[in-house]
Amino acid sequence: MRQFFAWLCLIVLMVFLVIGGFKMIHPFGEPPSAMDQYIIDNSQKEAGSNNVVAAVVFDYRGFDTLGEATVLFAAVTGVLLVLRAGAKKEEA
Amino acid sequence: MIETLIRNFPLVAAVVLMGIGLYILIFKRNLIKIVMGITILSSSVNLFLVTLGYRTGGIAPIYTDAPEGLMVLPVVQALTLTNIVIAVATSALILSLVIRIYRHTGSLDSKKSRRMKG
Amino acid sequence: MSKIVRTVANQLMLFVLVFGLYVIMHGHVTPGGGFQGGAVIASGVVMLIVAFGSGQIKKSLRERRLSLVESSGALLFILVAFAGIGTVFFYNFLVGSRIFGGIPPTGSNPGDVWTGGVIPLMNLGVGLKVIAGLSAAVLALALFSSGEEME
Amino acid sequence: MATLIEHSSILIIAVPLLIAFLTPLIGMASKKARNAVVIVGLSFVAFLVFALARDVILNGIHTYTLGATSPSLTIPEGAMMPIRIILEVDGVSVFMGIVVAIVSLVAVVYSLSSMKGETGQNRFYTLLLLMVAGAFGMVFTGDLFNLFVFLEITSISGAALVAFKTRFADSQEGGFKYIVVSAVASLMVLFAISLLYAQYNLLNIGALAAAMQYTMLDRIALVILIAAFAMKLGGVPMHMWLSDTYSVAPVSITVLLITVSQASMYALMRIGFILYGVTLDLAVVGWIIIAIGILSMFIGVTMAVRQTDITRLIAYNCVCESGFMLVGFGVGLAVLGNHTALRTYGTTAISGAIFHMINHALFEGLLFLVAGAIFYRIGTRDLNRMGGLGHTMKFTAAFFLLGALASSGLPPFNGFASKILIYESVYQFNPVLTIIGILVSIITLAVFVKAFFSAFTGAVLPKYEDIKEVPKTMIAAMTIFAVIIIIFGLFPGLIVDWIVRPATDALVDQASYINTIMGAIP
Repeated sequence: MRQFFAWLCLIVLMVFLVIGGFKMIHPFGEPPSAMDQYIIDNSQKEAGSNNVVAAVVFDYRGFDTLGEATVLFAAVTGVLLVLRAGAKKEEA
Repeated sequence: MIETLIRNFPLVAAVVLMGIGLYILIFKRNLIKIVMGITILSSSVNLFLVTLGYRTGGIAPIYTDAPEGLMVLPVVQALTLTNIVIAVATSALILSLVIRIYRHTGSLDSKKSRRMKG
Repeated sequence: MSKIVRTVANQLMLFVLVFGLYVIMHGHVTPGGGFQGGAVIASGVVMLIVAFGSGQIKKSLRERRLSLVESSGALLFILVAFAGIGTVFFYNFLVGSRIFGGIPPTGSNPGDVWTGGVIPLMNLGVGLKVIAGLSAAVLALALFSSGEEME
Repeated sequence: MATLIEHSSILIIAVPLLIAFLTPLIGMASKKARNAVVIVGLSFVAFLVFALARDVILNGIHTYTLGATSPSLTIPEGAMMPIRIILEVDGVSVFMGIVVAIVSLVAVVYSLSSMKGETGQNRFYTLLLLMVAGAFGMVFTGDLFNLFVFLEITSISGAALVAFKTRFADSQEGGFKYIVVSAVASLMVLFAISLLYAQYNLLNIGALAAAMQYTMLDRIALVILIAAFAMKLGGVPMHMWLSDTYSVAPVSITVLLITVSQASMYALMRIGFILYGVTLDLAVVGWIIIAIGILSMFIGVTMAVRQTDITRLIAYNCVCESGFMLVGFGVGLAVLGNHTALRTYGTTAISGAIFHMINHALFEGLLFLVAGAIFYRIGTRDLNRMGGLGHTMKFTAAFFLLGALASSGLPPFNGFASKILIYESVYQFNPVLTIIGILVSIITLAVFVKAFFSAFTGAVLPKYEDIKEVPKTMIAAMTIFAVIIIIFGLFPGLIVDWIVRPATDALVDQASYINTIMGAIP
């Protein structure tokens, strides 16, 4: 029963996504690009960077990158926390 | 129909990858396989994102010695970069938890290790 | 691992370091950046762990030092972001100044490292963070699964 | 002061991050200095939150464009849409900010003594600060992808903290479940965001709302977003992870986890009311959310009845209480397009739900802290092995009773104040929902009364005769919650006027949210 339900969900989701992918997303290779074109045109002037992706990563969307660095910091801290020595093993 | 399918091939690939990832997450009980499922799921989202930014015949959005032509969209590439790093971080943390669970229970089967019942 | 592998790994590490630093410091001109270059150098560390064994590497890469480098990288990043707060947080205040202040000509050009404003500094901070962070995580996983403990 | 307020929204997020990066360095030198820095930093942040809240309530929505030449320059010259990440702080955001600020301070104060003697404290505080920064980021950001990044920060640091007690296998499994659920939920969120990006080439919430066409693809994105955030906040079909996680984490972390769930609920509401707004099939979406809410109430309370583990009991009560909020929001969403209904009872329902959010964080937080205090002294969470603790742990017993009564919605506590708002407005929408709500509240009361009697009353068990009251800082942390609960219970009208009403107005006013971003451009 549970298996059947899970399969049903999965298939319905996939069908939806495929229909969405085919019919409604812009044709492959021709995206709407108002925001991105602005960045491509202005990254050299505003951020002084030849690499537009670097300009997006560190200037236009720098806050995301700060978050991303924080995620990595948190994960490394978490790994070292979880695998730390000195925690005595007792059965719960 | 077939023609649209071929035209949108990267989107189909992303959806298929997503299906594989969800299948693993729902039906597999091995903890390492669950980690694999999450990684595949995040790869599918990455593929989907990069696909969205492609322009036919576009070049990489870097002006250093750039040839003539339209550039592909840079924002999705930045988003993908962010998501890749997040996926690395997530899988590192999950793997360390799996190692700990394995040390405690001696098993990677989620049914066996799941002692807590609601 | 055998002596041949260890010697080759030793020699290769130099090139890995040079390439990684190149990728980090040229992030604003060519493909690459802090995350990518950091991952390159961290994979070099993984190579050393495979060649020499995690116990050996632990002696030279102390967890304390790795934490120190990681925190300083993250601090460099956020402090550069804070430095722009005279205008706005994350403002690229170095464009047009003496340090990395060059503005490249619009359109295709050969590329100049001395551009990008705060981007190279942030790349450096992120690079340090990623090197130390990924090395520490991999080392901890390797040590723990081989039965030794970190710290 | 004016500059401080101008930059306050970013400082509230960046200062905890800065301290989090500093904590490992300071902690190497001195533990006391580290604790002092953490507390002072969070107090400073709390001060900024209150200053910002005052400013937002008086002067309207506060925006902050990161990296632009001026904080209020949302759209650069020559562009038609926002390019950079914008923090947009309106009434709901500051309301959630206040919740996070209060709860994080209490969690740190409580941790000072409950974590004493554990290894890895430097990393504990680092991750705690990261989690607080992530929660602030989630509620302040006006950018969808930024929301996703902060969601990931909270879930990764949260999972590591849930697994903090490495000597118990249970906590590792709790952490594992939490991170698997969070990772799947946030990947789904990212997928939905990319669907929206594919159509409009925008990531800003306000700009997206202005451009929203409500096509089929938007509907798919909406379904995925609702499912993902409902999963993250423990709504019923996906609630299985919640009790396993909440019951094994250190309690100060559980209190923060509740806040993070609230932030997910906030994100759900931001998406429902602001991003989609009146373009939605309001009744359908509203009823979906009401259905999740009713199921959560019902299943949460029935599962709570059969628990013998005190923390699991409270965790199921959390599921049940979040059902109340979902019902309130669902009713508000269902009548959003209908002006008379919205004015007569819709806004009241939303106010009740918003007010219940802060009350929920307070009383569930208090209950978890009490459970943690009991565990700290006697080392078990099993209700059957407790008894007579009220004779020695008088404060703890009183706090438990207070939290339990507030949670079951008895006057004169804060739970009553918010639940009555939900009851009376929902009654006008559909009386059956109110009846279910009242029934659930009564069962909740029964559950807590049973738990109270088996833990605190009766003869003192011989093995617990020399149990002492918990340390002073733990009492202090619980007292903060208790005092706020009593104040909110005694003067609900004041609180509703000060912070809840502006939050409600902000939530139903999609136009001003969009106009703040899009500004002069028609």
